[in-house]
Amino acid sequence: MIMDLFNYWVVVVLMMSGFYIVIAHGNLIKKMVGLTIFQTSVFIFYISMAKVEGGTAPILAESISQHSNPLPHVLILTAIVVGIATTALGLALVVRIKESYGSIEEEDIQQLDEQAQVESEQKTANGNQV
Amino acid sequence: MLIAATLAIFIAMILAIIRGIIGPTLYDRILAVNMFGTKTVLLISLLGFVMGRPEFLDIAIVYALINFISVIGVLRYSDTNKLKHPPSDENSLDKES
Amino acid sequence: MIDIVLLTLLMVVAFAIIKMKDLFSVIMLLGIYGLLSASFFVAMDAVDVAFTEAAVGAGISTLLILLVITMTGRSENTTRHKPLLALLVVVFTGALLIYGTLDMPYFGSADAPINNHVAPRYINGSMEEIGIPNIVTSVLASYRAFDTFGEVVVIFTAGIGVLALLSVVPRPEDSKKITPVNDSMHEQYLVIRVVTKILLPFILLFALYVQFHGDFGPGGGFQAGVIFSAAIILYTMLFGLNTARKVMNQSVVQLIAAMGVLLYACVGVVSLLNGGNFFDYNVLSNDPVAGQHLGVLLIEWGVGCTVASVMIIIFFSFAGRREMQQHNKYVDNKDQESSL
Amino acid sequence: MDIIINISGALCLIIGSFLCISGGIGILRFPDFYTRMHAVGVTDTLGAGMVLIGLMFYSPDFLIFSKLVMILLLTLLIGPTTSHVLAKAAMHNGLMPELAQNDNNKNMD
Amino acid sequence: MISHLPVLQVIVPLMAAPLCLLLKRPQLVWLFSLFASAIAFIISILLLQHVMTSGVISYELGGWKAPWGIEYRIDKLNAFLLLIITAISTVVLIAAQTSLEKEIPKEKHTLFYILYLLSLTGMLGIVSTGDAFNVFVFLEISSLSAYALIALGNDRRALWASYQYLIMGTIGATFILIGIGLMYQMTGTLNMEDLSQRLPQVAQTRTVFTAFVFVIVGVCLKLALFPLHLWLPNAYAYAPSIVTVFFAATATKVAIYLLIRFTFTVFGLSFSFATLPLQGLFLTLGLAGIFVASSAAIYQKNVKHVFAYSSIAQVGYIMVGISTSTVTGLTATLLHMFNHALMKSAIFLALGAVVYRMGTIQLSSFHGLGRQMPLTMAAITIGGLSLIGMPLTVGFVSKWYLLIALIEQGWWPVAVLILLGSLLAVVYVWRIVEVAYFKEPLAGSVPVKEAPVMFLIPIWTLIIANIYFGIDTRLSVQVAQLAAQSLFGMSP
Repeated sequence: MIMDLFNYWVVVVLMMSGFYIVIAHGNLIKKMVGLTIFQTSVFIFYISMAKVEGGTAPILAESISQHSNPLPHVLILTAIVVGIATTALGLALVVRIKESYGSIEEEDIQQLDEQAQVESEQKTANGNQV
Repeated sequence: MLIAATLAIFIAMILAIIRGIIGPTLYDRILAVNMFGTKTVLLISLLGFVMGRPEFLDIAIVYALINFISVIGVLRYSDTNKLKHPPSDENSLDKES
Repeated sequence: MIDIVLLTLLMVVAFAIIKMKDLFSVIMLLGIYGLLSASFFVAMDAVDVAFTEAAVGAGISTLLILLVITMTGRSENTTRHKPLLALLVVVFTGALLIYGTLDMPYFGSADAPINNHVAPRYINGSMEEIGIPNIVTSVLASYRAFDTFGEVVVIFTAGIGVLALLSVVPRPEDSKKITPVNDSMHEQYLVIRVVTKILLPFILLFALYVQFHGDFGPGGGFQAGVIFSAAIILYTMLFGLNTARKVMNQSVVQLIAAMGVLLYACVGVVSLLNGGNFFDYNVLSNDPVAGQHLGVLLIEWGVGCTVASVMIIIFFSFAGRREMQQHNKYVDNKDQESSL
Repeated sequence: MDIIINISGALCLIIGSFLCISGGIGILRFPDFYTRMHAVGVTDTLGAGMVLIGLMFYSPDFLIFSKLVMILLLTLLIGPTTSHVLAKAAMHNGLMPELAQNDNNKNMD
Repeated sequence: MISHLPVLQVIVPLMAAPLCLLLKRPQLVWLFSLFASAIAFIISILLLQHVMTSGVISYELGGWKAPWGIEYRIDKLNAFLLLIITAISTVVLIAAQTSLEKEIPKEKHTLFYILYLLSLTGMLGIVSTGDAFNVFVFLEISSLSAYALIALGNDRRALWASYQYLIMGTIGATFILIGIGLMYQMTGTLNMEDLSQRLPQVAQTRTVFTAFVFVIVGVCLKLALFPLHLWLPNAYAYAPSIVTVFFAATATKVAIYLLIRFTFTVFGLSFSFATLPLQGLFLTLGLAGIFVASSAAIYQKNVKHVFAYSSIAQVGYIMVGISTSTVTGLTATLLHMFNHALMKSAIFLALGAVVYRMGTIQLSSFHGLGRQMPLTMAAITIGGLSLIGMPLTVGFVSKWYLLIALIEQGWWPVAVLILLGSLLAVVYVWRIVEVAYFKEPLAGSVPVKEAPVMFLIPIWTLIIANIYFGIDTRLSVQVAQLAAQSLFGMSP
């Protein structure tokens, strides 16, 4: 039982390390890296379930009878594309955030936002008095 | 024999990963990645023969090409001012380990 | 056995990535992670996936993140954001997943439900119904063609999104000024320029081979598109963005991206007009198998065109943004000097 | 005939494996970047070449053989090029070999 | 051609998107996308009609039979949602060109329309498909275009909001992917209809339980259920006005549709509500969402924030409706989805008109706006009354059905709490009305004119719909009831 499920457990650990990076780290690029790891681990999980003991790649050839399951492969091909699309868009956002905030640390950005909020409120308060 | 060669490649891969993790300079890491890439090419070729379906060597060709392109990319973009003076790489690692 | 070694290595790399503060090293390790997972896919018989993951995970995405790091700085702040709460969430989620694995069919067992309900039809029917030995391609391009269409639209969306976020209006009068800033590399590296020039036609040819060989071995439109764009990216990195832009005109590339999606959709529309369902290739020709062949060929071209051009659009947008930033800095510095 | 092919293939694989491992040890044990690069650059190209040649002996048909040749050519072209660029970039960005640093220190003393 | 309607519904806006890239000229692109959206709207009306008369439509893509190929499956629930989405999208697009003039640089207009159409496509795809993995693909199409659209807002906080949304959305999508993978592993199929037949055989396994939890959590991230709502207020507040209108009216609805589809159809009623304490969980979170979000709405200075928090509160009402797990409760839920789409789109569109004239959306800039922009402010007021649940507006109808459902179950305390929640809505709507009608314009502020006609037409169309469906409830109630009944497996 342990050996039979060992692969899945390792995959779970991989997923969770990616997930941990996403939610625990403040650096926006590191978050994207975490997201990539998280997604890649899910791909590994899908591909693991497609494996059939004694099977080979799902490409027909003479003299081969047992094939691994092709459907998860197809799904993951799609998911990989979705993953790179998300990464590209996220990185584009990071570049723009760096340009307009001057930082890519979550805490700095939140601080800057709060400051801006306070300032704008002060401004409107002053405006009301005038 | 093929299995033995695969094992040898694995050992070389592990050693490369260790170097990639401990650094200490940027170039050591690039070197490790590069070495890891060539080892992956070999591993894929070997795996094809081990598993009895060697017709998928196309993948190994892609690996070789991508490895080349990414190393060039790394060098191209590590060559800018921002990256030229790494933030005291060795010190930070000393602290960690 | 091989898979356990690979998974262990993956775990080591993942933990190292959590620990590292220097983003540059993180990217190097991410490249290794991509290569390792691709090797794992080969060991799990998923050759097509390995093909794609190598080109995307170890190639394109690493390059993109690198490019972004040069714009944003390479070190991570040491302070962390609520690590305890995060750890709690992660441990809980992980425990739930482990709990879920306990009733799973064992790894590699042939009598698991996934291998007995839907999948056998694909394996047994691929040759008679589609006439293509690569089952992954036949499922991808015919049985589940609509998913693949969705995938093409996703990548198209990403291209448009990146364009909307990062596109800069090019100012022709600036192009001369930019040149001295960015073209420092290829003057130094003569050797690599020569080698690249030798390699480029080979890579492009290989991309075409992958495009056409997808029916018989690992490969297909997506992989071919990525390899093609990787070649263009290589060229851009070594010969400068402006030269590359002259070779690959931006609006033409955008046009090709749109045409790829439209080509894919039109195959569906034509089959609709011929009296079949959407993406029913059987009606494309008198002989169903010939129709399937034609349909698969055409949509693979659609995928290849869109993927290649979107990847090029994305890379050009990032590189163009970087160039603009450098140019602004250059101008700022000059202004400061002149004011002094 | 088969035996000769098998033995020579195995021999090539053994040499290749040995070289790969020694390259790996080299990258780990050598003191500074340039020596490490030397270890990897030299052994890698030869090791990879030997493994690929070894595989060629095992290849069942011509297509696979030619693909292996292609990979070999690529490795031979790409390996030295990257080593060259890497060393040049490191030198250009001011990374000094350890021996040179030692010399400098001695001179200062 | 009528049999191909399900796929045309998705394909028309989808093919329009790359065509827009070829057209280039913003004016032309706007007309073209309006045209595409209108066609989608017409198709959805035809589909609803067809479904009401002759039952479920199943469409096999590629001509492959269901568990092997991908199936489009339109029943009453889907058709109802398709109608909501396409109707709102078409009405909103009318105002798009005028609104964009002020908010987005000229050269990005074309890209904006493409992304808008893609987002529409994604939502339609999620709703029409009968395949679990296809849901994920179209979910990503709609999400990716949503991230880009939100980031087009001209405040820099839009970028940060969009990034947060991207992270949360991708985590949600990946969770759904894990859940689908686990389900697939236990049953060997991806088709929802097939899944619903094969899942009961393995319902007792721990794997299916985990799959269920992952799918539900993933969907709840997308639908901004309290306490997973943190990404929503900023994303809505700083996005371009048109985007806010479109997403506030449709995006959460699509996520709720997914929740209903997975709990009621795929996993089945007995599994969802018997093996898990889902009823109590949804009820508690829904109520907590209503109170926390409504109270937060009261203290906001940015009017878009006020209504964004109100959206989270409305999700709370919807969750309470689902948690009853009775036909009446579900009818109330579906009705509220429809009604909420009508009122929120009207309100946010009116806010867009205010932004167009004033350039800002702070509460302080609303001083005396009741006299300067009477038609726009009247629309906001009527929309606000609808939110509160005044009789003669749509808001009243759905709250009424919700209360009936709760009383049927004998949940008196919950009914009282719902009424209390409505009182909170009175407070936050009143703050805006008070400022607009009973305060003098600020000294030194430039007087503004009424909103342009291109704004007033869609705003008042929606407001009239608000009142019409509040008085003549036959159509909406009938469709919602039939859809709810079909989910419970009753034949109408």
